[in-house]
Amino acid sequence: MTPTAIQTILHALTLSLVTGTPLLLAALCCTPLQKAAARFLPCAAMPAFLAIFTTPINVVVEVPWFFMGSRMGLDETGRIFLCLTSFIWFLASFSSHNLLRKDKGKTHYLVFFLTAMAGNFGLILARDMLGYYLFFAVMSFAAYGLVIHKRTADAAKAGRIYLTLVMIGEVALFTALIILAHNSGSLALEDIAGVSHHPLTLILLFIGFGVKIGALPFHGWMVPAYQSAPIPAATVLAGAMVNAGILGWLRFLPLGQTSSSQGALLFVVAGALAALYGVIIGLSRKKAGAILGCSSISQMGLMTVIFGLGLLDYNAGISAAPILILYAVHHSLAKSTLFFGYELIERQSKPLSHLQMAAILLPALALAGLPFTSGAIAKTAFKELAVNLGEPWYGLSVFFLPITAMGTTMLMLHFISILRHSKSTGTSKNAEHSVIFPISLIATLTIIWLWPAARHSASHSLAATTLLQALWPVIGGCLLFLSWQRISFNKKVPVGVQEKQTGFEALLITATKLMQEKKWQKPQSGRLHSYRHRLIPHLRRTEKIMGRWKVVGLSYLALCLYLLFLLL
Amino acid sequence: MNWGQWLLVSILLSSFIPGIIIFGVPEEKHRLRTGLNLCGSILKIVLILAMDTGIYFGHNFEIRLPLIPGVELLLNGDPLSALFATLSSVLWLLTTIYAVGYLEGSPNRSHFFGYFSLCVTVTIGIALAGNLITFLLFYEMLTLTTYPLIIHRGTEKSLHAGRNYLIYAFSGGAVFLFAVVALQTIIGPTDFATTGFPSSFIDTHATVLAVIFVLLIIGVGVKAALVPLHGWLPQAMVAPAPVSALLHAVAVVKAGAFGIIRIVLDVYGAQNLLLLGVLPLLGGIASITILYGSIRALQQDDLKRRLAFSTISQVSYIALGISLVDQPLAVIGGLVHLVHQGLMKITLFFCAGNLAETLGIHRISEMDGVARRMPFTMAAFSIGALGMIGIPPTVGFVSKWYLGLGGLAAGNWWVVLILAVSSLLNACYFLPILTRSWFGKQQGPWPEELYVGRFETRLMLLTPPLVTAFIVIAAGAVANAQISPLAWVRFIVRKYGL
Amino acid sequence: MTSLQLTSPSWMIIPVILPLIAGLLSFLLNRGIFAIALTAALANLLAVSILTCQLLSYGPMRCHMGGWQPPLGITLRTDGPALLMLLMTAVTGLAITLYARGYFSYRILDPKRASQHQHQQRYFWPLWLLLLAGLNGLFLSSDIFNLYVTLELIAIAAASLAALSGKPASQLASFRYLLVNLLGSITFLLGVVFLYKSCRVLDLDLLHNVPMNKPGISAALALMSVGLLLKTALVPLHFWLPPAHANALAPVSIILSALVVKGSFYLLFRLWFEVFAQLITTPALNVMGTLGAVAILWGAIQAMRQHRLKLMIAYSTVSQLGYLFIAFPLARIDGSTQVWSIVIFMAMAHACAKSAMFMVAGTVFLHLGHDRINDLTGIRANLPITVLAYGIAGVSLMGLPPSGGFIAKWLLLSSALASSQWWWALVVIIGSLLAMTYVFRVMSRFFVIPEGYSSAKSTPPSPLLEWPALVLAMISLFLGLAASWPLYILSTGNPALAQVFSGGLP
Amino acid sequence: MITTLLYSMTGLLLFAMGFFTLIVHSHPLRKILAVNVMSTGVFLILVATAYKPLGMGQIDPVPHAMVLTGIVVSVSVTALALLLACRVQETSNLDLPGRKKQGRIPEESGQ
Repeated sequence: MTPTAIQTILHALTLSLVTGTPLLLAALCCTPLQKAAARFLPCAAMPAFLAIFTTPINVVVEVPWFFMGSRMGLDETGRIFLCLTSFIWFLASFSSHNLLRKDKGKTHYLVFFLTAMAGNFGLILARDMLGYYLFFAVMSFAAYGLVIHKRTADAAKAGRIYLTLVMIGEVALFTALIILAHNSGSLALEDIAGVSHHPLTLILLFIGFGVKIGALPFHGWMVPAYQSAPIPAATVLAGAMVNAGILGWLRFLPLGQTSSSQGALLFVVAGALAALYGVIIGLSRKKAGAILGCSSISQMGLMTVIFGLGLLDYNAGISAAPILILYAVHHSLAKSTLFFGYELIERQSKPLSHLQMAAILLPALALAGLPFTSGAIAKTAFKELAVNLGEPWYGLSVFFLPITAMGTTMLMLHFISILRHSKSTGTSKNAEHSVIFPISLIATLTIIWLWPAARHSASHSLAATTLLQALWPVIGGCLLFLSWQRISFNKKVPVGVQEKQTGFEALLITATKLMQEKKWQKPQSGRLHSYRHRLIPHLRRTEKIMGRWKVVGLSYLALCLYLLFLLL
Repeated sequence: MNWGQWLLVSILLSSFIPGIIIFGVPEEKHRLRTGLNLCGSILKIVLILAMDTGIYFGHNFEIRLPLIPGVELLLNGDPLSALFATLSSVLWLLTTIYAVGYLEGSPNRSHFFGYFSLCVTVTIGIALAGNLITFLLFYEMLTLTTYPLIIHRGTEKSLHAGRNYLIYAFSGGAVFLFAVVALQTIIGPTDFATTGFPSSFIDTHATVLAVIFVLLIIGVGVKAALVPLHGWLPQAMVAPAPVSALLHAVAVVKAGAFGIIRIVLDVYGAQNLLLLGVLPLLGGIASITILYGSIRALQQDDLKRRLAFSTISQVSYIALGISLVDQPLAVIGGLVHLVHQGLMKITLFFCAGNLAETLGIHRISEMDGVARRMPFTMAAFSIGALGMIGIPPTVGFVSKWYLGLGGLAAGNWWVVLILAVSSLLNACYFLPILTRSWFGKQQGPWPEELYVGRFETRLMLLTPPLVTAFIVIAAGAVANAQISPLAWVRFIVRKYGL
Repeated sequence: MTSLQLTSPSWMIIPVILPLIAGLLSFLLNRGIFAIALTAALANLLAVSILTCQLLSYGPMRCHMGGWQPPLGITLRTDGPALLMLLMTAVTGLAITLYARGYFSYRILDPKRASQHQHQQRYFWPLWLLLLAGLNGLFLSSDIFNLYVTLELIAIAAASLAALSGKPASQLASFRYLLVNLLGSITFLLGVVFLYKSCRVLDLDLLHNVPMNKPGISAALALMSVGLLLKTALVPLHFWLPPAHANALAPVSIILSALVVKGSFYLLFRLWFEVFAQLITTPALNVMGTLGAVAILWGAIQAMRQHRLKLMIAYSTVSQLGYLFIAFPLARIDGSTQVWSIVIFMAMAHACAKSAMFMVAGTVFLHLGHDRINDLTGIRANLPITVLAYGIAGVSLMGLPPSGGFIAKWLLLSSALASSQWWWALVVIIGSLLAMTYVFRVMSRFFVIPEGYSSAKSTPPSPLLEWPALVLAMISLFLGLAASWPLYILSTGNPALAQVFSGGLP
Repeated sequence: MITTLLYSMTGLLLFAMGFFTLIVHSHPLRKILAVNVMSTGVFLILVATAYKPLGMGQIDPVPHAMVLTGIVVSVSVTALALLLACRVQETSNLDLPGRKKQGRIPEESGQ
């Protein structure tokens, strides 16, 4: 065997291990070995780290027999996403470990958690459409088990909405993929580049991945799901899995190689609306998980806008792609840190200390774009993009960005105040998990600064004007929040939006009612039956008449004469 | 006779002879009967695999028996028949094991297994039929052999269902006979192997040939349960679970679908049909059936009835794929769904039978939390159901993928639309079952807990669905490998030169 | 048509003489009657087989009885169709003989009924052998007056047999049966008289060469035809058949339904397509076809509504006879090549299947003491072979492949479609669907085994009751698979048919 | 010639009368007689066929043979018919002879 062959095999092995290890552990969890397997839960993400460091960029391993011909590999984007994702999964698995101590539905949780993890890793490694789709589906459906893990009525409802939307997304994605595969004539992701996109494909892809990131009409699942899932699960949903949607867009509508002005408009409008909408509904929520969900809707809306701007033309695409990735990394880290912080209150027996509060405040304000945080860097990059694009985008961004920043600030402060007022329910004083939050926090605060690709934006964000620009919305948000809180706490704002049926649920119920069985049933067979019964006496009578000698004789005669006539 | 002909005959005899012997086996000799059944089915699989190998390497299997001038019986092993025969034989083995467990202790088992074996013999006969007359022969015999199975319970309801089944099936058979004779009067006797008649007939008899095509499709469409000829299928659910499994996954419904494939690909041939322009009709009916079956399935609370309507919907994928005969990808999708649907549906029916047999659960509303009591059964069920929806990497996705690609290649965007809507509808009627059973809370005691033991149910009932569920995933995951249903279907399509 | 002329006594007289002698013997003797009958049936089969071999090697043969040449002498002759009918009669006859033995030796506990059984058996055997002789004579005879005599012989024997059961209903039915047969025979005789008046010949082969230009001949044909139609029970002249067949003893029903009606039909068919072929007009053929179509539908509909098994089977006979007539209008198209094979196949398949069915009905009747269709449940456990025989016979009646009935229907359909007369094909198809309905109405009852039904309740019946039915049913089923053999025999000596088989036997 | 025609016509008339009685009257005995009249009519025609005026050549023996055979057949059949008619009256508890119902076989009498 040549060294290259051995290398290829080694790479294939590493890449398979990335998805294989969680799957294997999931399988083990169904067996009596569950206890041992659960102990190895944090190890499930290890091969992903291994792959990040050993597998060279742009190596593609072909596994032709698997599924419809599978290709795996790591490219630049993939590596970043794998880094990010595996980090969050790793932390979440630690935190799950604690959660599981006294949980009855341990097996279910472990299986779904690990399967979702495998799906998430797999889709990052996939270099063909169907591989992506496969792992995306695995991840989405496995996450359903996480959403409804608590088995409360709320969880069930959240699960139902989630499943409905996931299904819609799957179908849209499936349709889009068929069209893409048909147009490009190949399943490889690389071949999508040159394909001209039909508007329909754009819409379908928007729906397909938009469901995952909670893009506007498909956001319904996010809030209830974050709220009812166990916190580690919500963390991965918010920190890791949402990125699958962004990555999906990047894979199937590669920025810099795709342009569509109509598509851009769709993405920008939907994203901008989501960014505002998330903030508005978030302020009416009373639960920390829900507020984080609303914040995700809003933040993902911003990313949608970035993506939409990237679709404007090729150059915009080339500059938008790294910004989008940057934003995704920033958001994921910050959001998962918030979740880990939120988790503290569920774990520990005493209320949050001031230090802890301050620590949670940091990632929260990072989301709002507080200077010196990752958020500031991301926003600076965003602004630069808008500058490059020129009018009218620049003008709009000047108007738009501060508003969202203010909104996010308000939302985050709302979150903190909710945290402060909520009671601690946990009993644990375990040091092990108290490590998670600091690690995550440190990562949030430092990684972007250390990241070479972001260095340019990072240095720009330190400029005085930028600092000021970033600061005033945060301060404004704080002030607004304080005044709003005064009003709302006095008036006890009714939490109406929360309990209503979502649109999809209402649709589903109506559809089911429409299809009542009774309307479709035909009373035909009964009628036929009675006809038959009415016919029988007639048959009997006719046969009787035909048996009379006179009738027979006459027909005999007639037949004879007729034959005679015919034969003569 | 050469060895190839002996092989064909012994493939048929390997279930026919055990079947005949089983009729004479006394009721209480349980072991002997089971042994006969299993030996027969394993032998059959071995023989069919031998035939498959032969076919792959280009050997021609053929045996003829002339009856009268222009009418001859012809058994012919070609790649297409190998596909169906292999599917039937493998699933037969599993269903036999399942049926042995299912009917443990119930009366009239010799009778049941006798007909069971005959039924499979006939199904294999349909697979191997080399011309329309032989096909018709086995097609009619299939009705005869499945009828006793449907009315096996002997209740008034089952008799009623059986009667309706007969009326539908024989009417279809009669129309088919009429069409076969009419076709033969025009184009003379033809074998499937000739792949379509000379297109000069189109110039002279276009209208008649189109009408005959419609009649032929009606004839086989009854068994394939195309709307509006589907009425018998949901009623036939009164039969015992292994029978339903067999009817839906292997024998009856598939025989109809297989007939459609034969008619389109072999009797008429792609070129002729394109000239006649009747294919959109088939595609349209198939699409309507797909949607109608799904919508009706939504309304059912009885689990088996829901599955029945789902069958109606799913089988028409085959017809849909075949109706785009000039698109190799669509044909691949249709053909491979023949196998895939069988695997998935048999899993679902096995599981439904397990629920009924173990806990007395027949309705979906009784299924809350059942997965905690029967996790393996429900795991298999879930895999089958997800496959039906088309979630990768199950086999269901593979079929849909090819169908969609083929539809686009033909420029028929509506095919993709139908697939999308149908997937959604499938999800609407399968996912609630899954969520209920896995995550629902058990409401009171089970309707009728019939089995309590070491495993969740009898091992003979549990193994077959697990095996088929495994195949559902495995066959999807290795779809592109050298040996897989998809690979074989590609081989078939290459043979047709599409 | 050239045929070998024989003057010396040949095997041909055996099928006529032997049953006659055996019938007389069995009437006179007190013991060993069954042995005599069985010997006669076996010898009959043997003789017919030898005749078949002779036919295949020498072609059609004629034998002048007593050395008298026609027109004065009486001639017997064999050809393809005749031999096939003889074979059919011989095989069915053997099975009937065996079955009748089983039927009459069935152990009946009721002493009154048991003595009645003995009495019936005493008269059954001579009459049956007489009938057999008459039938063989009918198939072999070449003289038209002789044919009248055989018709009367059959009528007398059949009516007496039908009356054997002793029930009031059967007395009435057989009386009517006799009257109808007499009416038919007399009309036939009147036709013969007209014919003789016009042609002065009675031999069928000689008639063939007579110019058919006189109106008397047409009148003769009309009279003879209508007489035979009455005897064949073509709708609307079928009123006598169901009660007569259904109320007779089971072995008798078999004879009447499977064989007797075939005799008169065979004669009618020969007259139309051989002797008077020049006279036949298309409207006349269409009338026959229409009546056949009506018969198929009407008989089947009536069969569907019956509550008794035997009546249902009898009405099924009415329906199946219609198929024979539907072949008439198809004959014009391609000469009579196809039509002969249709008719012969139909007749043979029906004979075997219908005998099997009546045997089943008889066995069931003995077993249960009734034949109400709705109460037939559970029979399967006790009489598995009988039920199987019923099923197979049903398959043949429905014309499902590969039965003989299927081949006949295939030929019917293909000639109907080839001649663009698709409406006949439609009737055939609908007819088989209706047949399915009535066959399976009974079948579904057979399959049900009620709760608590124990199969040990009764003794298993004698194999003589079960196996002949199964064998006959199997023959009707496999007639389709071996279809080339009857066709080969049929085509021997028939130039038109031989053409089809120019390649010889496969 | 006229003789032959006369006899033939009479024979036909007899035949027709017999037929009429057979289908119109229901009494068994009348029916049997009707059939006998019919056969007599046929025999008459047959005999007439054979008739040749004196000296016009040989008489054809065939019709005579036929008539003789026919009479034999007719006698035996009549005997059988009479026997059956008696049995019908013995076994059935229907009305007395001559009544409207008599001789007509009830439909599906076995049920």
